[in-house]
Amino acid sequence: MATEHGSSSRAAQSVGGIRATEIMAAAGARELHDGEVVVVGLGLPWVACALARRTHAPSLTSIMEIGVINGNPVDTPVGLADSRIFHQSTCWSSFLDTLGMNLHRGLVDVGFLGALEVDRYGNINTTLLKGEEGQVTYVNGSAGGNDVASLARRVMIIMRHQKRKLPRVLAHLTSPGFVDGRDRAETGLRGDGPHRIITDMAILGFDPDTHLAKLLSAHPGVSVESIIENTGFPLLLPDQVATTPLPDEEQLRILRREIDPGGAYLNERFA
Amino acid sequence: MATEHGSSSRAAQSVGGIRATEIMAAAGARELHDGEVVVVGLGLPWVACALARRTHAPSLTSIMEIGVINGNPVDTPVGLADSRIFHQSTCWSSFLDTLGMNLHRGLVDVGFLGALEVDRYGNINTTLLKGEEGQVTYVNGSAGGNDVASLARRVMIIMRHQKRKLPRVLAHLTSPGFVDGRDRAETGLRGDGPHRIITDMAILGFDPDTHLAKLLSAHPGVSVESIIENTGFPLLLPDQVATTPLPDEEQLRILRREIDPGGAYLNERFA
Amino acid sequence: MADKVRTAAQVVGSIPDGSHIALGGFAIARNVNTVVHELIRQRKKDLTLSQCVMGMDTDLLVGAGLVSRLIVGGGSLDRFGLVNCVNRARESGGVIAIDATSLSISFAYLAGALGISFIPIKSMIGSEILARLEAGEAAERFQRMDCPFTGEPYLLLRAIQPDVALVHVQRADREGNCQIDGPRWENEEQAKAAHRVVVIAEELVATDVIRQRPERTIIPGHRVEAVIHQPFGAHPTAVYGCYDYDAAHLTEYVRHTKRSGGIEEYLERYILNSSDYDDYLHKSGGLKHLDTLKARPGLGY
Amino acid sequence: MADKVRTAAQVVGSIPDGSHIALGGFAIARNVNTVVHELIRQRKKDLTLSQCVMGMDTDLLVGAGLVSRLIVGGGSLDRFGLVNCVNRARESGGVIAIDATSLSISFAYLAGALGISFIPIKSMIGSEILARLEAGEAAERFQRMDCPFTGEPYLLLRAIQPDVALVHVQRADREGNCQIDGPRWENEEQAKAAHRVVVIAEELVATDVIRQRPERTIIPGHRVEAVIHQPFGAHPTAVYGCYDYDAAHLTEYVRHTKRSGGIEEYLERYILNSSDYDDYLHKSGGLKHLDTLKARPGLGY
Repeated sequence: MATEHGSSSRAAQSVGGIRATEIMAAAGARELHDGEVVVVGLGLPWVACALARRTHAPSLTSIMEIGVINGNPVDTPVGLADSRIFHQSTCWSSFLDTLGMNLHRGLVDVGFLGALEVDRYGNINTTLLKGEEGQVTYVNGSAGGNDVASLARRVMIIMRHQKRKLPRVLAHLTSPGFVDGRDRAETGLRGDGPHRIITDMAILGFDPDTHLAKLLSAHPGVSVESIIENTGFPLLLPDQVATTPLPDEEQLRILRREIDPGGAYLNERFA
Repeated sequence: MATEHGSSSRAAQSVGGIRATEIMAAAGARELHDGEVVVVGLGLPWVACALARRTHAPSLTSIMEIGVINGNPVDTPVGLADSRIFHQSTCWSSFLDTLGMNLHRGLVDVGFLGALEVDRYGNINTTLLKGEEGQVTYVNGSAGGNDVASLARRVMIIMRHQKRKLPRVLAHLTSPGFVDGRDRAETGLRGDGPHRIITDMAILGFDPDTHLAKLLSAHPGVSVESIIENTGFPLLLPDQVATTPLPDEEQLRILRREIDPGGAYLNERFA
Repeated sequence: MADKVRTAAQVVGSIPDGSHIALGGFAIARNVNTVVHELIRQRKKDLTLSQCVMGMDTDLLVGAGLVSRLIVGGGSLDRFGLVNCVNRARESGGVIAIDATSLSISFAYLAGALGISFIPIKSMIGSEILARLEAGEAAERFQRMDCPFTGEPYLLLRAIQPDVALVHVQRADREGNCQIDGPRWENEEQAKAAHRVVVIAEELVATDVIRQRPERTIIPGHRVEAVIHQPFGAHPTAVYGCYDYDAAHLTEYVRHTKRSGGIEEYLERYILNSSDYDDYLHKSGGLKHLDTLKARPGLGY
Repeated sequence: MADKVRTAAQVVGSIPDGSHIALGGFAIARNVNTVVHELIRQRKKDLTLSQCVMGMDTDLLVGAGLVSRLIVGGGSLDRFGLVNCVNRARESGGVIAIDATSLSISFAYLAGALGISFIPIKSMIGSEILARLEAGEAAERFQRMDCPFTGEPYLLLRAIQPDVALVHVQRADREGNCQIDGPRWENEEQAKAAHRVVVIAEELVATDVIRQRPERTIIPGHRVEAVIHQPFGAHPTAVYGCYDYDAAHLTEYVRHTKRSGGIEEYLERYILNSSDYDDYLHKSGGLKHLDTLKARPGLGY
């Protein structure tokens, strides 16, 4: 994280020692309602779910696409195929169950996704990057990302706020948001599409009519100007820009003492 | 069985104390090759499979549609949902696995079926009977019967040989054989259709061109005339009618001592 | 954690007349009799029932006159007899029966569970079953189609998504995580296809017990709306690992249903005059009798 | 009972060039490395591989130049890095990649397993993934269709039925009955879709052990053609309940694959000069090192 490495003044400043990752985790948790079903990967989305479960949403169900429901890791996993995330689950199943009988069935309220790039309609690229001369560098592809973006009721993107990562035109549209601004149903997709982009500078939403990305709140200490400067696409601005709430004492205690005492995610540089 | 109850001279006579059910079980077993996959219910088909496994086909796989593979009952089950058939299985699964991922997948070599009525194209009725004035009496319906008849490579029918059970016209076509004599593929069905009808009097097959039922062998002591008399539809006759082989000493020992010592199936009156 | 434990009376109170209910029983195994009795006591009307292989559960509901429509593969009480109430209602036209096959019902549930509105199948083609379906009340649920990739002819089935699925299981926790021992017939797809899932559990366990064997969780808690804890709740049908079928009771049941008027006597004696399932179990011989049905270790029946 | 235990060399000897092989690994878990090594040693050619999420298994085969075509959802070595050999081959055009999604690959395997030649899905619509698929080499595998019952737009996927599926499991008996602990990703549908199934088992058990927990049998023996018994057979990837991933080895692997020419060194050092998998394990640190990776009881890693 920027605040950890002191390499940038553009991201959320450490306010009273609160890191941008903590603001993001709390912001993610706030978007989750009790009883909802969430498809989640590792990293900050997983921290956000864990925080929500331990505070206002004890009946949240977290599903990992590999076939793990409500795991309770006691050691830090290195990835989605790490046995550490299988620990103490309530159910072990399969892609067909998690992505089929839950996500495709229309039962997933929230899907969390990361991104190499996101455009102003919330379309996501996780497949490849293009250099200045058009040369292509492949990365991970979709895996379940396109499925989640196509089918979850609300999609939440957690990513680093950089101009090149929020471009006018994606190098590749892996996972659809509002595509070219059309209604989701018109595109033939289920779910309501992208809901929030949570970055280390701000929280973005989408205009209900045009489906264009819109600034909702700036993290404490981050100026609207620097957000615009670090966004590659034109960003809708509200009349008044709110300030993202800081996590409270109890949330910070849970994040730091219970969920991620080693700082594996909260100290992390994330893409 | 007729020979048990002494109520009829039309069925196979007890030859050297061998019951018609034993001839039928041995005939069923003879049709099964080692390594094949069989979908089977209870009764004589189950006895035939068990006999094949203990003699020439030790690698036979027997599947029960409820989701039981290679069960090893130690007590006599009363039906397909009886816990006794779950005992010591190698796999417990579901309809989707047994009828879907095996039968519909095209992996089932042999399907055994019972019948209320069978016509000369091997079409089966298990749904209803019609009285002389057309009044309808419902029985069991298809369950997996139509699925097996539609999809297994070879279908084997085990039933009592009676004129009313082998009629010219079925009261209801539940499970297709050769339908009206067309090739199976023309009807849109998989598998090669009905292969044998094993009764307490004879073994019937089907003419490869016309798909009409044809007498293959008469059980010892049963005359061709009595078979014709007890068959409601016209039966093709070969130039020379073979005699169904009797089970040998070893087969009889296994049937009587190991598989069905209580005579639950071998003493049974079957429909 | 949400505590979803409810009584059968509470659950049934929330099921409207006219609902489509999927039943988890198969012939004489794991019938959802606990809820069936309560549906009869609360005199629900105009139900649609679906199931691969009907057993006593469906037969009771049809016999009690609660059912307008059946979507089924077949039915039987194994060697104890036929589903006489169902058959009589078919013969008299008292119920509309959409008669399909075990696999086609499973496929339609699977499609419902996956959230795809149709699925192809090769069964039923060339049979009178399909001819009747295509000429019948539910003709709009079936469509012929050739595979666009192979040209092979298929029947398309419309997905089934029941309003409520009822499943009897060996164990569940208070959040609804369910484990089934023995074969599972169509239970997983059926429950996951439904909009609401109600489970009846022989045993209520701590979530830690579930977490010890997560591979056995067939229906995860978030799919379950209510858990009814009812030991011997499937009596007189069998629950593998818990108890055997009650042959004497099943024989008595079929003796009643064979003759016209008999089912009314059975309902009166065992269901309508019982305050709840425990009361029914008491009338059916009580603990001493039930104890004789308990599964022997190593056998499961 | 058929004894299906074979060596990797025997199994690979029976796989022709040009085969479509489905791999059971996921990122850094349960990779089918035992067979992958042997495929490389026997220098198979022109393979098509399919998998939901590629890991080291696919990366090795592509890096060794055995692969012409990939049908995949995605790929990664989790925090150890990317599937660099695969990505380099994509960039150079050395491999035709049919890039789909985890769910669409799962659905296509499911269709293959059920014996239906097509299945509808809602994923991929509106994405460049689909635009590329419809314009690409495998365009004939995708078709748009509106549901005849609801009018909803769907994409139809052609079923996948691989020639061979390779799955690494915790235990199997000599007849091929397999049990998998932990999540099963696409393994069940993938194996049941394939024409031939080969399993690599950490542990070979008596059939009686299988019969004690029949609900855990994910792939029944009659679907399995060969069982390879290879403890630590997925190393350096993890097998839940048996051993953890080998972080040092994975780091070394990615260090090799990051730079051009590095994979050849890795192949030379660990695979081409090894006589079999035990020899590879010996070169990777041997028993003493492997012992440090063994799963701790109660944790599974």
